[in-house]
Amino acid sequence: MIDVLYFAWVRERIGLPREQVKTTAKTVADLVVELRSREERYDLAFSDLSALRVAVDQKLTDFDASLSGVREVAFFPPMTGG
Amino acid sequence: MIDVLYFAWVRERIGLPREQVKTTAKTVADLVVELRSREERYDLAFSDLSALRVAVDQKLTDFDASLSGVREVAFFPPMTGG
Amino acid sequence: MRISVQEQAFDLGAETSCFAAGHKDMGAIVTFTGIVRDLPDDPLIAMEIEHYPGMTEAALTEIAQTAVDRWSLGDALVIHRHGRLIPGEMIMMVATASRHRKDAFEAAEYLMDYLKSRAPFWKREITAQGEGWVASKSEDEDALKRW
Amino acid sequence: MRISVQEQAFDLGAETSCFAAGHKDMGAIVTFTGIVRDLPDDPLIAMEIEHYPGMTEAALTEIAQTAVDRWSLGDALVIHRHGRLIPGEMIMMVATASRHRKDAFEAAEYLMDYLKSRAPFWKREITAQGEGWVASKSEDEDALKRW
Repeated sequence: MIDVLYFAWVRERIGLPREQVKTTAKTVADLVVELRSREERYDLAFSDLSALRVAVDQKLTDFDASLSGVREVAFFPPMTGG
Repeated sequence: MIDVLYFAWVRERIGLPREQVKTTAKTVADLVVELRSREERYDLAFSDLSALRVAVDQKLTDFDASLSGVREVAFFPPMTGG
Repeated sequence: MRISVQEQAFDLGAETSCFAAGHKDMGAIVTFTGIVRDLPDDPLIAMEIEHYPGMTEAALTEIAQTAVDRWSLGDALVIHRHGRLIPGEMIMMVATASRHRKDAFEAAEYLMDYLKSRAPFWKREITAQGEGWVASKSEDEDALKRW
Repeated sequence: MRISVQEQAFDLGAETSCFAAGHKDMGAIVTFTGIVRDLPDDPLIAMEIEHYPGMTEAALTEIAQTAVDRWSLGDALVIHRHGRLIPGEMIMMVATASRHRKDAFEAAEYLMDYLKSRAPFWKREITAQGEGWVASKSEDEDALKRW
């Protein structure tokens, strides 16, 4: 089980801030494929990966990052701090 | 008559902060020649012009600046503000 | 080094004064403060800042530690608010203390460039016409190339 | 724009807070503060700052006005002390207000670079071993070439 978190408009499109996902995905990209196949709202939220960023266990990473031993994955748009 | 001011070590070498000078010098450089011929302390203070800066009527300028209509000339080392 | 992610307002004067007073062995202190702009003709009613609790603090700490190491800073401070802010309110501040002004300036600019695009904050603008997420700017991403 | 050449200490917190509060239409505020370094092993007893009354104010005003024009600043503040200061005391501060962080940073750096070598101040260090005028640094003169 992995905690999957969504922020900003990703959260709004998917309609929830976090959920537990049972998955055998090996990478973040695999997880995205699984999520997109669930429902249209997921498919829409992940339709343009270039507009998304991902953090694995609270560290920014890439979509080809491994999920081995991972507890938390977060998807969000590019950050706008400062 | 021109007010001539000295700051920092120029003031210390010459031994006074300001004086009125009666001069027919056309430029700052001419004034420096006149001052150097006065006494050794002046000669010493102005021995290395590259170590000096000059302001005419409170504006930084060069040693070839004209003294026409000028009321105040100041000599000092490179500034160390901030 | 102090990192604070908080909902409540901070006192810029008190924070700046306290930071500087703690670093009398440093010759140069630089601060940057970000404010929700309050423009007479601007339709902005409020700005809402979402963040990623846990990761935010870790990301800010890493960014600040990198700056401290790279510029041999005496200290660094980062305060960043989240929640709902109205025009005129301060969003965040950074402060750097160094022996030399160039290092204090560069480190503060580095902190700001990384805070903009590498700390998990997302801004949402609420106007009379509607609401929307603030888009990231390509110039903010480009700014990172300097470092 | 405010320029102050003064002997008495200033309150960095109050000045910073007041400057920022007056510019809520600007998104970015940068401050720089210079401090007489207070180092445990430093023989420095005091720093004396001489200046050129009349010209100092004019030079600072011109430097600040150039920065305001060049970076379209909302405002700029320069406070510079003269007289005798002890280690740990603040010598001077500048503040800039701009719509964009890059402009606020650059303008503050410009102010500092010009204050260092184009404003008529001269520093003298008093140590247990003796006294001496602080020599200007070639790197400070070089810094002006950037602008």
